[in-house]
Amino acid sequence: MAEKRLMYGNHAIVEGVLAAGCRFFAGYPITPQNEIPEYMSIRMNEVGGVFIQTESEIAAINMLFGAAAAGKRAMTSSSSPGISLMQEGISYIAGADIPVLVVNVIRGGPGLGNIAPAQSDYYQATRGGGHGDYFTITLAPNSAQELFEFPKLAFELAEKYRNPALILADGLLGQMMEPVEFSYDPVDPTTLPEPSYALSGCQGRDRRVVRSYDLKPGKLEEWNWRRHAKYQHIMEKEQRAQAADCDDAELVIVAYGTSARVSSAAARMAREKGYKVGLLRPITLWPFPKNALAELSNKVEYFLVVEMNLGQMVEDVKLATECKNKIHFHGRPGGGVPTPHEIYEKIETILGGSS
Amino acid sequence: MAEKRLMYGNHAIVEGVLAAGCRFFAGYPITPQNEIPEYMSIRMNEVGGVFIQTESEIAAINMLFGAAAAGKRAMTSSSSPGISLMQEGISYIAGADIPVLVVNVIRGGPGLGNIAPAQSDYYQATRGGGHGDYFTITLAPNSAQELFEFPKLAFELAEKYRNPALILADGLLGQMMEPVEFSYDPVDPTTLPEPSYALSGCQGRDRRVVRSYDLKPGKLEEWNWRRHAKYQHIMEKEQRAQAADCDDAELVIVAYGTSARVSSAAARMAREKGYKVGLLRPITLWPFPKNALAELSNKVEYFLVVEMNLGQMVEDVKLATECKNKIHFHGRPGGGVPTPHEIYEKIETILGGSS
Amino acid sequence: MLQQGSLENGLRKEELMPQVKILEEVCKGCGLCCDDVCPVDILILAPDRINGSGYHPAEVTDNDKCTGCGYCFKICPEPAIEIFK
Amino acid sequence: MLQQGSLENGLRKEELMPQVKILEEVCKGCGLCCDDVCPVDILILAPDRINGSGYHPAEVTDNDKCTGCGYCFKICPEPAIEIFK
Amino acid sequence: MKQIFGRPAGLTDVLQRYCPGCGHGIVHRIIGELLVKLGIRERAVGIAPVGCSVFADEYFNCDMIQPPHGRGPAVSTGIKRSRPDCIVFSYQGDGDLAAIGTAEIIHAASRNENITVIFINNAIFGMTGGQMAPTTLPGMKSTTSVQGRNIKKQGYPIKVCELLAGLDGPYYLVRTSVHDPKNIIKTEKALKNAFGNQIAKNGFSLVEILSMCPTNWGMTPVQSKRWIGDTMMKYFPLGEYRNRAKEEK
Amino acid sequence: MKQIFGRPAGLTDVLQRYCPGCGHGIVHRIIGELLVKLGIRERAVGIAPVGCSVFADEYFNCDMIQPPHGRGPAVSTGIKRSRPDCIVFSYQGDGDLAAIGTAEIIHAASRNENITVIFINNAIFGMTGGQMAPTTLPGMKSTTSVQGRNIKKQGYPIKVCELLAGLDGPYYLVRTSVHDPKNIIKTEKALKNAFGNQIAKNGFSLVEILSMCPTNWGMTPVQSKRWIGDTMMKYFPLGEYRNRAKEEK
Amino acid sequence: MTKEIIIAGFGGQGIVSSGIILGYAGMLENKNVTFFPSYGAEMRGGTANCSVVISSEPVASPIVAYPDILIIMNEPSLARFEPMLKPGGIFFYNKTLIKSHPKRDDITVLAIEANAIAEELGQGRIANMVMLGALVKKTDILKLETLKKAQRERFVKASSEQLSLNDKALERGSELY
Amino acid sequence: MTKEIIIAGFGGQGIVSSGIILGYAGMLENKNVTFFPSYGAEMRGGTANCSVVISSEPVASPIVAYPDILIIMNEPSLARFEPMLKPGGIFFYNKTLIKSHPKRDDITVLAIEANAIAEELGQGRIANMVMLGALVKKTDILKLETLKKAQRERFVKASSEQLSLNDKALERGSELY
Ligand SMILES: Cc1ncc(C[n+]2csc(CCOP(=O)(O)OP(=O)(O)O)c2C)c(N)n1
Ligand SMILES: Cc1ncc(C[n+]2csc(CCOP(=O)(O)OP(=O)(O)O)c2C)c(N)n1
Ligand code: SF4
Ligand code: SF4
Ligand code: SF4
Ligand code: SF4
Ligand code: SF4
Ligand code: SF4
Ligand SMILES: [Mg+2]
Ligand SMILES: [Mg+2]
Repeated sequence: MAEKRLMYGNHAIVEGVLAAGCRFFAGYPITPQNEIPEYMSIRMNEVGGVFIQTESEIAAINMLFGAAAAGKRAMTSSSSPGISLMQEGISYIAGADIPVLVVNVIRGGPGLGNIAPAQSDYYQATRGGGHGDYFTITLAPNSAQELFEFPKLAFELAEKYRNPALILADGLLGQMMEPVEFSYDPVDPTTLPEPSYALSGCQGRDRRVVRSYDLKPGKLEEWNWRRHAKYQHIMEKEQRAQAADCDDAELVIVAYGTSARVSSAAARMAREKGYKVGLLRPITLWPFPKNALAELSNKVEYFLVVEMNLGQMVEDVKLATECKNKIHFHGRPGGGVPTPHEIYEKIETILGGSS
Repeated sequence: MAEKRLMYGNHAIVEGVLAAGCRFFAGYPITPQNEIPEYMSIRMNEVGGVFIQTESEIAAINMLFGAAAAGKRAMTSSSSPGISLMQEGISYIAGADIPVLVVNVIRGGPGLGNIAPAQSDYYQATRGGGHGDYFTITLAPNSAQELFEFPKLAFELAEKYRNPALILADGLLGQMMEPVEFSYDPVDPTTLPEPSYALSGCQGRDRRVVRSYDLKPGKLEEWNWRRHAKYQHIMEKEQRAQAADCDDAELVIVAYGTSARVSSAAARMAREKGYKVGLLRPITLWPFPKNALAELSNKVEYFLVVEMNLGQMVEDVKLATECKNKIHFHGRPGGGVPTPHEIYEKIETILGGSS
Repeated sequence: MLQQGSLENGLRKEELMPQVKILEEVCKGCGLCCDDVCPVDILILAPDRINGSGYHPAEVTDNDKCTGCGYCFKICPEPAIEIFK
Repeated sequence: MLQQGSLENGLRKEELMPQVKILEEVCKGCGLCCDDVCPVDILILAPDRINGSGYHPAEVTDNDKCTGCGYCFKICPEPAIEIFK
Repeated sequence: MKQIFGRPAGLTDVLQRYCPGCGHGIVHRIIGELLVKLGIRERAVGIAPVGCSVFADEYFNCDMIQPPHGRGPAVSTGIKRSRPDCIVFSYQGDGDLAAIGTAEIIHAASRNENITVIFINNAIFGMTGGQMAPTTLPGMKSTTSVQGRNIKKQGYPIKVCELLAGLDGPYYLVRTSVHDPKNIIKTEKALKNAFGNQIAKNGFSLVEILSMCPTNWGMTPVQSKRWIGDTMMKYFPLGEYRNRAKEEK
Repeated sequence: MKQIFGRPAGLTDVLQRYCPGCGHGIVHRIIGELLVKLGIRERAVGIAPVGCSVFADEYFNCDMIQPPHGRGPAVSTGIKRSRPDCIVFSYQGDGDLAAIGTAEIIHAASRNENITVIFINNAIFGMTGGQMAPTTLPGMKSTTSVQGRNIKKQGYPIKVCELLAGLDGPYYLVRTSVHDPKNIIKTEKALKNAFGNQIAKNGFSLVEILSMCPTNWGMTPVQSKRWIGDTMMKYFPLGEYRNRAKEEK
Repeated sequence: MTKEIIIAGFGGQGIVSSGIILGYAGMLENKNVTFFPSYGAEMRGGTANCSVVISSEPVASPIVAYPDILIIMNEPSLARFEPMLKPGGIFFYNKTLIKSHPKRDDITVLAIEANAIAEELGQGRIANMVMLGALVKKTDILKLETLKKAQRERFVKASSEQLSLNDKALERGSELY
Repeated sequence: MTKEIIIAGFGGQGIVSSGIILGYAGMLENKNVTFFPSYGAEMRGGTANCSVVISSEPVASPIVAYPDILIIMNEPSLARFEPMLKPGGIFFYNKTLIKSHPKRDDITVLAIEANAIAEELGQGRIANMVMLGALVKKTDILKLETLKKAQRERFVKASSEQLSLNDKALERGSELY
């Protein structure tokens, strides 16, 4: 077992990104993720990678487009308003089938909102806030350890499917410190093969073109159907979730990221009081872990969705469970973080009658 | 009855916007809606309104923010990539509770895509492509006549609820010509009352502040809950849909805008062949006409969702019908327009077995 | 100067003499007014007094010298200075 | 000039003489090459010929005068001109 | 006894949350005075930026709006065009104006939009904790240039007045500083001109103001004000870069 | 017999879809030649804009990418920084570069990013059908300024070279034209310098090229080329606005 | 009754105007109408075409895939659109400019010397009016008088000579059959 | 076992460092730990506080709402945090700088002359170390030795004198009880 280090979540992301062999970062400061570009500027300098503080988030996402189209692992990070500005760029990158990594350390919204942790960009992440038919692979870590580990996973999935990947964190995950184990050998970027689409000069091969448009009649439609098939495949094969205490549960909490952490304490409290409560934690928000929920929907009566927003995941839970179950919601929008106690009380109200 | 004029859909929007008393337009050219700014530049000059060709869509949405915060009816129009660029701005405007009108004449996506008609920005429009918990009132006209009439409705709803409103059209609606009846008396903008939030100089009153942020603990959460209540209200009260031949229908097509037009021809073909087919046309995409669908879900066995995308509305239909019915989909992404024949064939496959 | 005023115009001393007032609770003890700003050098940060926000506020060592030039006020970011005449 | 070449160097006429070739199907009949570009003014738009795209292509009226300066080529947007020597 | 200097009625009673010695406060005071002196407070609409002075919407005693980061000039345009009688001012930091808002300021200037822009150049991203700004000096340290700004990799600082002077549009462009009373008085005059131009419908005015950020410069307030005089002013020369009023004479 | 002038190997065989007499084609030909002459075709990556020349990705015989409208300089930066050995050029129109892409071009120039920008100034939005561009001349008609650009309402044209010359960053800024052979030859030289600077790792070069858009100017090709000489060049003076290579000598 | 029409030719042959005039006329006769111009990937020049639907019922799709009527003004359009015409459909073509001839035998083919007639009237570019005249005569979806009214709506800014010339071209077209 | 701790005081009093050192030490003893700094709406200066959780189980929320232990370094923080302490919780406060006294009687209150002791050792700013020393002695969530190790990890770039001084302050704190 590798040594552990006590790290800020935002620093853990940086180490994870570097360990994943990424040597290109472009980004624009925004709270609560400033520690990412700040620490990245130092670390990229150390490892000989590229760090660019851009003039805006729009420039950042487009620099990423360039670097990734040139065949390199490339990432940016921002927080909610900055991610909104990237939507056109993300749509292009998805439309050009190029893998990139975008980290969103969500804060309270809408608008300027505040700088407290939130999960209110779930819709944007899972439904593609940009234009056109596309999805982005979306991972929701819930610890500094996962913040370290998910960048590699995200790049691998992104490259496997030639699709942008998102990591959704929040201000709380980014700004807390937790022990992190550097759990795998860092990827040496020079050992990564050159992707088939990489723009690198056409010496010794046919020229390559990266683009998202096609004006020839019917062509763009073909692309979209091909991408549709890819999405269907990802939705079937890449669902990830973590279940705890679900086997005998009467009520299963569905929560990701920070809300999942908090919910786990609530579930513990409930178990102590004799309530049969489990926790299902979606790790991929897109593809949504439908199968796990579908299975549970046959055994469990109640679901309680806990989110730091107004209930954006509720629809996905309903769809996954085919509207069979009673689905409750406990949410804290605008930067509120639920307490285990609150959630426990909600559980009590739901199950109190029934037990 | 007022005289009819044969008009381009894009020109009908302009006349509708002016008839609604709007005297402020800011926008950036993009196909397939260039006729809107072009014609608007001429018409605003005639009526003494403001026309600004902006440096970008970002500038446009923010000029709108200013003009609307100053208490004026203000609008912009664009097409998909341009609307993606407006997402941060729309989130701010929603977060500041300011009414504006944004017209999206959708084209094939994602990315640069093409300039053919599409409906693939449904998710973006109905789930808020920007960050944070918010929704935009979204209208889907299906004729030049509605393109003329909906701007007024949109402004009225936007102002009633202090919320941005969207009109989703597509390249086909924008670029075809159809007779338009100027069906109501134009609103004289000077007769519109000054809204309570309007920034106009604080003479004779307390100063006013328009903003979307609040860093005081808990405050932003309060705002969000207040807005939640507003959204619940809108979702209950403002659903709009048009039903045709649904009373005895075995299968109901659910389609909006251009797909609804095309579907109506398919429904006619199906009826001629003896199939009991109806059409439900959502006019508000958000709030989604759940009630109409919920009612139908008890009478109808099959739903066929027809869209010019990969099936973005399907989830809403499932949710509205509580996953009770068999829901089929026929879609044409990337700028494809379905033909009545195609849809008819789909109906035949679905009902062919059953009848 | 002082005398001139009080003698010739029959005004009371304070009415001619500029009075500098530091709003101690508004002052953040930045010291900008105390550097080389005051032409007669009568402003310092109170060495051992702390206001409610934990700052050493500025204080006037010898108001009588004040010319009323307003420089201290002009450079004060809060502004935590008022000048009367 | 012509004679010089063929006599003195023993080369065949075409080898010295620049040859201007218009790729008629590529030409869009814009006429840029025909305006005041050619120093010896030997390019015109074919008045009554139309190519597959519906354009009147450029044509060379008197190739013998061509100096091979390449101006016509340089201004041709397609480029629909080739010059040989 | 009469107050001859004191909190102007153009500021609200809300105490400012800026750090001790922050230049924003000095500029706020000047604007607060001008709103009253020029008799425009009751028809003014101010635009707060995103930056430390996001809270300007609480401080100026007039109608205020807080738009997205960098978009002040666009929002100003929307207000001014729909209410030409309002006096519209956009208050912006160097991140806001010279990084993310580059396009908006250039085009507002190029349109000669009849607004007043107050541009606080403190050579740093204050609010987010001291990252490099487009105006950070070569060699200057920031949290994203810990070894000092490296012009080879991080490019050159942008001199906003010089840049905008490359446009035909703007009416008035001037750079001042608030690091000492003499320069503060010049800043007062420049801002008065800038508002005056708008009142006279002359068009676009921008006052760039060198301003202390002791916190993120890692200096005391007094060190900061001296640093402006000793170092920053050399890189950003003060003075008028455009004054059509003078040219027209 | 040898071909002395002809389609360069730096262009593909795809026939261009530009209108008759469009200046884009002339510039394409020059770039196509330079890619070969300078021996950089096999390490070049070109960036097509959004505009009439969006199709440049089909025309240049090298690796190409087509990014969002206006973002060429950012995409170029991403490529160049991750593959410093590639020769990266961004081809952009005046809407692309001087309207929506204003921030990106200014910051790439300010960073002295080692790229080559080819800027086609045809004073109009070509692709979308002739709307006013930031470079549309005062009084010039467009589909959004049907009575001619009114500088009072629609602002002044942006002179990109003059604007960028207000920055310390850029290495080479020059304005040329392709309306006659003499100027085309100057354009060839300027573009050669611009690529040469990149090869020599000198930094940012931008060549602004006045270029005909007969279709949206409502002129014949021949009228268009004359209009550049008679009118457009007066407003946009040709010449070098920055040449550090000369300054350094 | 629903008639779906495609008009196709070179840019500059008045394709769009023809379509709009038909649409206007339909509207004046209180029919449901749509007009839809088609944009190719080409920048400018090249071919243009448009769809017009005239119907007693609300028009579903303004894009015509299988026209009842074709008006073909130039050679390339003939090849492209001929296969789309419905069996039994009517094929009008501009014989002056088109050398080939439609191959199908399940359609009615009408070759019209549109440009020749127009030149005869003194103006080549009113060939489209000749075609429209022929159309109303041969099919009777619309009245000649309505077309005359419609062209006046379309060309509000035209000189009265031009308008009369247009009328004449319409008439000449309608006298062909 | 889970201990939830809040440390609060002025910026500059080493609040964040104290929290991180506790976190490090917890980690070194193989516990689950989290540290979370809190940002107010204020720009700079003003008060700072942080949450530390040390537990044998995975830590759910790093934000502490009801602490088991409070370390209070200045006056304003006393009033703010006292009500949040769990009944039976331990309340350490810096008596040198704080004039008032906690009012609750359902908690253990420990008044420590942290600044006085620190000044005695020669450096006011190590008052936080004194408090940490007292903490480990009074509760035994962590060992003094681990804290010593932890502070060396935290201050890797500090001089060895400084590090020994810190050790001394920790010791002095731990000797108080
Ligand atoms: C779209 C977006 N990107 C980034 C931010 C984060 N942000 C807030 S203020 C700021 C920069 C502030 O610097 P400056 O404009 O110089 O103002 P100062 O604080 O120095 O006065 C940034 C990057 C944001 N709020 N929104
Ligand atoms: C975000 C976005 N906004 C607008 C457009 C529409 N658009 C395409 S090209 C163009 C302008 C083209 O003008 P220019 O850059 O001058 O190039 P030209 O066609 O004149 O060569 C515009 C506005 C777009 N594709 N994307
Ligand atoms: S007013 Fe002038 S003289 Fe008086 S204290 Fe202030 S700076 Fe000094
Ligand atoms: S300038 Fe103002 S805040 Fe600063 S020390 Fe003087 S009075 Fe206090
Ligand atoms: S090469 Fe020169 S001389 Fe010959 S045709 Fe061309 S322009 Fe004329
Ligand atoms: S310049 Fe080229 S395209 Fe134009 S007429 Fe001459 S040969 Fe033809
Ligand atoms: S961080 Fe700098 S700019 Fe911001 S308030 Fe503090 S001193 Fe002022
Ligand atoms: S529209 Fe203008 S720029 Fe575009 S291809 Fe035609 S002539 Fe060239
Ligand atoms: Mg700043
Ligand atoms: Mg252009």
